[in-house]
Amino acid sequence: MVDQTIDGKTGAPKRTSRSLAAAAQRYGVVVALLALILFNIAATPNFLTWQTLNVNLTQVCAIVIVAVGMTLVIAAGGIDLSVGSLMAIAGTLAPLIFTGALFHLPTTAVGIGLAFVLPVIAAAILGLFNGWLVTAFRIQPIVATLVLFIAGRGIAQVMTNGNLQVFKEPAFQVIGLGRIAGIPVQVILMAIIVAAAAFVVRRTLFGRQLLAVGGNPRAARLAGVPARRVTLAVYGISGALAGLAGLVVVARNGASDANLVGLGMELDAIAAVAVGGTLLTGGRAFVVGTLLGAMVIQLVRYTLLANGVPDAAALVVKAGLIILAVWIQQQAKGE
Amino acid sequence: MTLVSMRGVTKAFSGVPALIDASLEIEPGEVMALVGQNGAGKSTLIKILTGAYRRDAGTVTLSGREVDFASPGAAQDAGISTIYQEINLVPHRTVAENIFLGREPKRWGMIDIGRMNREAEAALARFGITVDVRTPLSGFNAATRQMVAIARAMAREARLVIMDEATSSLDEREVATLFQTIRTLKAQGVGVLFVSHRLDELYAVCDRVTVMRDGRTIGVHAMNAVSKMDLVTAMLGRALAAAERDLSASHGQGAGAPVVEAAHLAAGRRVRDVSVAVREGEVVALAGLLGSGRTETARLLFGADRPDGGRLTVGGEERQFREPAEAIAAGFGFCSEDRKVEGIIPDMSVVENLTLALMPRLTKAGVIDRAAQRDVAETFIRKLGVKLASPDQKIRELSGGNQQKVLLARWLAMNPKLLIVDEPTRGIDVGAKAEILKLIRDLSGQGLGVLMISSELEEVISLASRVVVLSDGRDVAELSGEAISEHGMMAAMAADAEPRSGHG
Amino acid sequence: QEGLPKLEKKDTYKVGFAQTESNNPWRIAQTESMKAEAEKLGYQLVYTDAAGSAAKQVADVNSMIAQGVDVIFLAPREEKPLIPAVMAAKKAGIPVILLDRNVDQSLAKAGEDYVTFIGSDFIDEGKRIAEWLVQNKPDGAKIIQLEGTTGSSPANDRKKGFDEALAGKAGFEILASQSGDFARDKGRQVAEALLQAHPDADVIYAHNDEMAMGAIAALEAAGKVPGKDVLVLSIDGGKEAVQAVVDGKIAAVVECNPRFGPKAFETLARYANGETIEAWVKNVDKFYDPTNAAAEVANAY
Amino acid sequence: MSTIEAAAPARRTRSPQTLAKAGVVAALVLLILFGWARYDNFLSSYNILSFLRYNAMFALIALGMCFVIITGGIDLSVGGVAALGSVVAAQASGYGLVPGVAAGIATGLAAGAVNGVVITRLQIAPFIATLATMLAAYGTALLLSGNQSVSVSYDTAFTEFGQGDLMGFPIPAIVMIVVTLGGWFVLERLPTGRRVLAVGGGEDAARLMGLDVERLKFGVYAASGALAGLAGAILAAQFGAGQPTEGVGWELFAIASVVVGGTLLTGGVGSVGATFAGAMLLALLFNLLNFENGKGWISLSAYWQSVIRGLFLLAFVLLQARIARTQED
Ligand SMILES: Nc1ncnc2c1ncn2[C@@H]1O[C@H](COP(=O)(O)OP(=O)(O)OP(=O)(O)O)[C@@H](O)[C@H]1O
Ligand SMILES: Nc1ncnc2c1ncn2[C@@H]1O[C@H](COP(=O)(O)OP(=O)(O)OP(=O)(O)O)[C@@H](O)[C@H]1O
Ligand SMILES: [Mg+2]
Ligand SMILES: [Mg+2]
Repeated sequence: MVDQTIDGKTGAPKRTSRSLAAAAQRYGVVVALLALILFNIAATPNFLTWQTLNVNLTQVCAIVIVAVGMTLVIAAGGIDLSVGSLMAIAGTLAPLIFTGALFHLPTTAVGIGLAFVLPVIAAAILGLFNGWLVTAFRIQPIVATLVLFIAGRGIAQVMTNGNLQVFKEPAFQVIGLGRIAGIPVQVILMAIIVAAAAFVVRRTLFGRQLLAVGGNPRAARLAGVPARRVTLAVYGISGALAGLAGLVVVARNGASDANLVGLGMELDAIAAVAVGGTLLTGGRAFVVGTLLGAMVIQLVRYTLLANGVPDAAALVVKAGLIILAVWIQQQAKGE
Repeated sequence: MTLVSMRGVTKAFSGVPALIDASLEIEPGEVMALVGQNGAGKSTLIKILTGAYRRDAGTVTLSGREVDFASPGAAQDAGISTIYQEINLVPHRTVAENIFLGREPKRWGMIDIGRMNREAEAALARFGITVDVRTPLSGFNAATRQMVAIARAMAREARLVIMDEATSSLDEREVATLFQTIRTLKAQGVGVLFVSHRLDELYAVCDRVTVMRDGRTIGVHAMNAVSKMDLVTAMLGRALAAAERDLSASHGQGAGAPVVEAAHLAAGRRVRDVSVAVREGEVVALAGLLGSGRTETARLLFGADRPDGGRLTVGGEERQFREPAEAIAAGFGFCSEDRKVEGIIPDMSVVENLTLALMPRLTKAGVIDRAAQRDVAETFIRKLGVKLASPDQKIRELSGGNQQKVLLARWLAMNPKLLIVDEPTRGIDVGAKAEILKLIRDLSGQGLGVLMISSELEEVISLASRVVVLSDGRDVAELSGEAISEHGMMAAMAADAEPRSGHG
Repeated sequence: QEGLPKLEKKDTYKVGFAQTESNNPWRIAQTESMKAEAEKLGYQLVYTDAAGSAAKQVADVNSMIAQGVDVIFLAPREEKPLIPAVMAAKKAGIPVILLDRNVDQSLAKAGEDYVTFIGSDFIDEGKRIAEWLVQNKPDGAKIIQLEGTTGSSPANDRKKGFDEALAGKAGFEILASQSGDFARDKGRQVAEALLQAHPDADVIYAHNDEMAMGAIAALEAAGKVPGKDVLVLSIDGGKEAVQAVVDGKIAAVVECNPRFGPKAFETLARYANGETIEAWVKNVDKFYDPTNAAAEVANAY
Repeated sequence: MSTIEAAAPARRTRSPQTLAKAGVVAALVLLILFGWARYDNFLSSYNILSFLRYNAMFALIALGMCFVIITGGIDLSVGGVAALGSVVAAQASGYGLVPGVAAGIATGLAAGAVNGVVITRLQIAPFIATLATMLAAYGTALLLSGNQSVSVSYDTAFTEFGQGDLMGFPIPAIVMIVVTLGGWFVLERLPTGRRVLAVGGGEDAARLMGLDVERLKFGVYAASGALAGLAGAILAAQFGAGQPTEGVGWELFAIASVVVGGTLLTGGVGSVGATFAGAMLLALLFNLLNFENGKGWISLSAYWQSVIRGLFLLAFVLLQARIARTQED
């Protein structure tokens, strides 16, 4: 039979085929990751240690957190170039808040609390601004987010006149340096975000709607999907996650540099999304793939560093590996 | 010599066979019909012939020479001109460019724009269409775009012209013009492959018919030697049940309370003044010529576009829908005429597409109830006889007609109060069409209000209890009862200038 | 000084300052210093920022020429690509004073094409830190080098001076040398990876303070004690770094003072007075190590 | 035979693109007038000529980007390719002007061809493919140059290509004008141009209409690469050095120019003239900011400049969106 009509008697629904397909999608990036790990075990000195894992996990956190938001934006048919600048804004705001430079603080604890919340909210609002440009004026996402890509970092720099803020505030730096049961807080944060986003995409109405908007916005709207609201929300989430990543980065360094926090992050995040198997054309999202994609990129960077590949050559190798990883990923999908 | 001969053609999509040992033969100067249920493999066979898909096995010969086209371009160069099922043109480019893309008239290597426009105008004039060929195609409606695609195919010297459901968005006048052209081609010795689900058309223009079922070619008949009934039976593999055949049952009485009343709707240049009401249990048809504003009226009712003026009363309350979501919440459903652009989410599965509008009702605290979702999907897949490999298949892998069924199911699953259907049976095979029309009638019998737009008068006659005729964005007549006849409607549509009949 | 445009003596000048970039504390301090000095003297400062592009810096200088400034302070991003800017100013009759980096001497000469170069010697900075290391760790060292932005001249020169001074010295081995982009976060990440691959390293040499601070964070995260297990060496000598020397976290740092304002404007005044300016107005850079850091920390920029 | 009257635009309206084009030109004129009124020497021949000399590179890159974006793609590699082109051109400059420039163009062409192959053969999204090429181009440039600027040869006429004049007009500006006119001709008058537009309007449709989509796409990436290589040669000649670290952010400048010129990033429409005007507009903004800094006693910091540039872009795309919107109704 060419086609089969599923009816109650003959056609038991193939429940597994979807998760199998999903597994196959991820297969490519897993292959790439395993190959890298094997290569490192053979070639890189002292690779198989907990500290290596620790170093790589903590270094990949910020990219993953941003890339999860980017995955959602891309799945909804957009792209967000402003993430790096939003990181800078959040990262600049936080120390301004807990040092009391911005407004008077009743107690330090309040300051710390606000320093976690307000910058993320600010970044989320700027993300919503991106979404507003995209939905209300139908400005294309690359251009809409280019505005904050350019102006956002300027805003962060203006806030401190470009100056570095150095601080030592253990209660705040928990987010970058703390550990719970020996696991770095930022890694836990990353795991929670990935798990939550994966759940949202696969199991919730919002996830379904964002994929519909990314797959065919006109059809989605006619099917009653609140396309504008979904798009707004997605950019807001991306902004908030970028803000959070900004906090992690400055906390980790005990210093906030509006000029550099998140610089180039948009490209790293987009690359992670692509290596993870999410098409840049929208309509599909593989959150776990993004996690693995970011790890591939991180591990490539680590491998090149640890093996003393000169920076210039490393750029060439990295370029080749990104193409290779995306290609493997597509082959695995059978496309 | 035989013009085209395809033998033993086999094709599978990721393991699922779409064609199994299919064959097709066309003689020069012959109009060959290709029929089969939705998903039988007609479009796939055509795409293999034109090099859009590569076959897994089989031979194709053109005028006796074996060919294997690597791309549609290669087939075109070999003299095969094709109108694909989903209109494939470039919306941002002008009409003239669309007609001549790939073989623009040149002078000294440059495009001769003046000549291109003149020739494009002439090519369209053959079909009685006068448009400004310098404007982008995207401004035109489906029917005009279809005519542009036809003009494109005809404007090129060809040995073989393929028309995959080229008539599905045309009304009778344009179809008649098209047939005229086909006869001219035939006289010139050009072969024509003609796919259509409207069987009457086949008898009007075709010489022979090839019947496909489930990916196989199951028979070739001379057109005048096979009865409609036999053809249907061959396609479906069974006889059409009496109830399905009988579409001329009594018109519903439309006794219920009004579901929606629109008064003096206006929007832009397309809708100037339209009043229409639908009551519970009533099927109202919007009739009119191409571009008369039917689709636009439907979109206004559904909140897909904003009206400039007029009133909308829903369940006795005046409403203004800003978004389709609000209309849906009020119990409306709308099945668009353009399934590719406004219907399917191509990369989503059939289940997800089918339940998209219903989804908010299938969630608890934002989390999807997957069992309920699957139940709904399976129920409707069964009810409408959607042919597919698995409900988790991507909808874009389904044949056109089966996609249409899934989209109808999307709205039927909502259990709406008012269903607006724009060309609901476009591209649907006879068996399924009968099922769908019957379903609509049954549902209206249970109190559903239906507003339907159809270019097939037969459908309108068999279903509608009232017909509102539009012309140039105004309602110019309302017919009911005995007045709903082919003759009555044609007369009302043609007589734009006549004073409006007393209503609204 | 033949061929050099003259500078008239006036009460106030319209002065151009073509900055390279403003994305690091050092540059920001330099700009601040120039602005403050101009304000103090009541001069009008036309400030441009080339955002790290040598080409844009030339265009910036051209727009200054178009605006008719009296004199141009140029902090050239690179040695060769800024030559056209120097020549264009000369042709327009505007004297140019170079700050902190020089231009290629085979193509343009101080005293001929531009007034003078004020600044330190990046190669010398690398050399001084290497010499300190050889003196204080005579038994040799296993070194990780955190380079500045690949292709930038301070990175190239600080590496060159350091590598050359150590060449041939027995026991001194550079295990790894990678770019940390002059940035704290990147420096930390690179140091983390390199320390993992080379646990035997006992010296980290960073091309600027920011990366040195990143390296200290990496060491602490890896459970090592900076100053004890691993010596950290740096260049720039900002306050944070000198304080780190006091705290024992940085072993030694060469100063590279960004406060060019006073000396730059003083040179301008001398030139306007008709004095002959030497080809290289050398900045005297301090050297901080545990012996003097505590005393000097208050003076660090 | 019955005649069906146009079922669409009855009155011949000007398309949104035409209006956007008019918008960008109007904005350009306004900015120039503003500069003329506010600043001394703004319209001095010195400023105009050095402005054109410097911005020729950006106009060339924006032109290549325009073609790429018309096909619905994007080319992030232009900055890196220009840097690489400048290094190679500088290294070849000892053989003379023509070999130097040719080497730069050929290098860019090769990089563009790599983009084209990766995108059409490996089916990798342009964003990712060209991102990788950007990294690789910078890496190669650094490797070839030993991490340093490469001096051009002053023994040959090579530097004339960037620093010379022809009848008192900067040579890079002449190159820019000639190439832009050529681009306009290809897009508007040659079948190839129309086909490129068709590919952007709908790839599947274009393929079914018999166009060789792969070849056209390959062509635009190769062309974009070649133009970036040419810009690199100008860079080397104008500043006397091949610069492996130059070009950062050029791709965004080019994309913004194309967009300000009213081209949709989704492909299918685009105008060479408007792109050129867009590039000039954005470049003018930098020039104006430099003049503004010369006005006040307290200069605008670089940070405020980026905020202002962002706001300007915002204002402009909002204006374009408004134009597009009013046209729809
Ligand atoms: N790209 C594809 N991927 C997977 N399956 C496909 C693809 N294209 C077609 N099919 C499958 O091949 C079968 C034949 O489809 P085809 O489009 O040829 O049918 P058709 O006879 O033209 O039907 P219709 O009358 O509805 O147009 C269908 O089962 C369809 O699901
Ligand atoms: N301003 C517009 N720009 C682009 N497309 C439009 C515009 N207005 C209407 N359309 C499209 O043109 C088509 C014609 O719609 P209209 O309601 O005028 O005709 P109709 O009577 O439904 O004709 P048809 O038989 O072709 O469906 C619709 O598909 C509509 O979406
Ligand atoms: Mg079909
Ligand atoms: Mg219609």
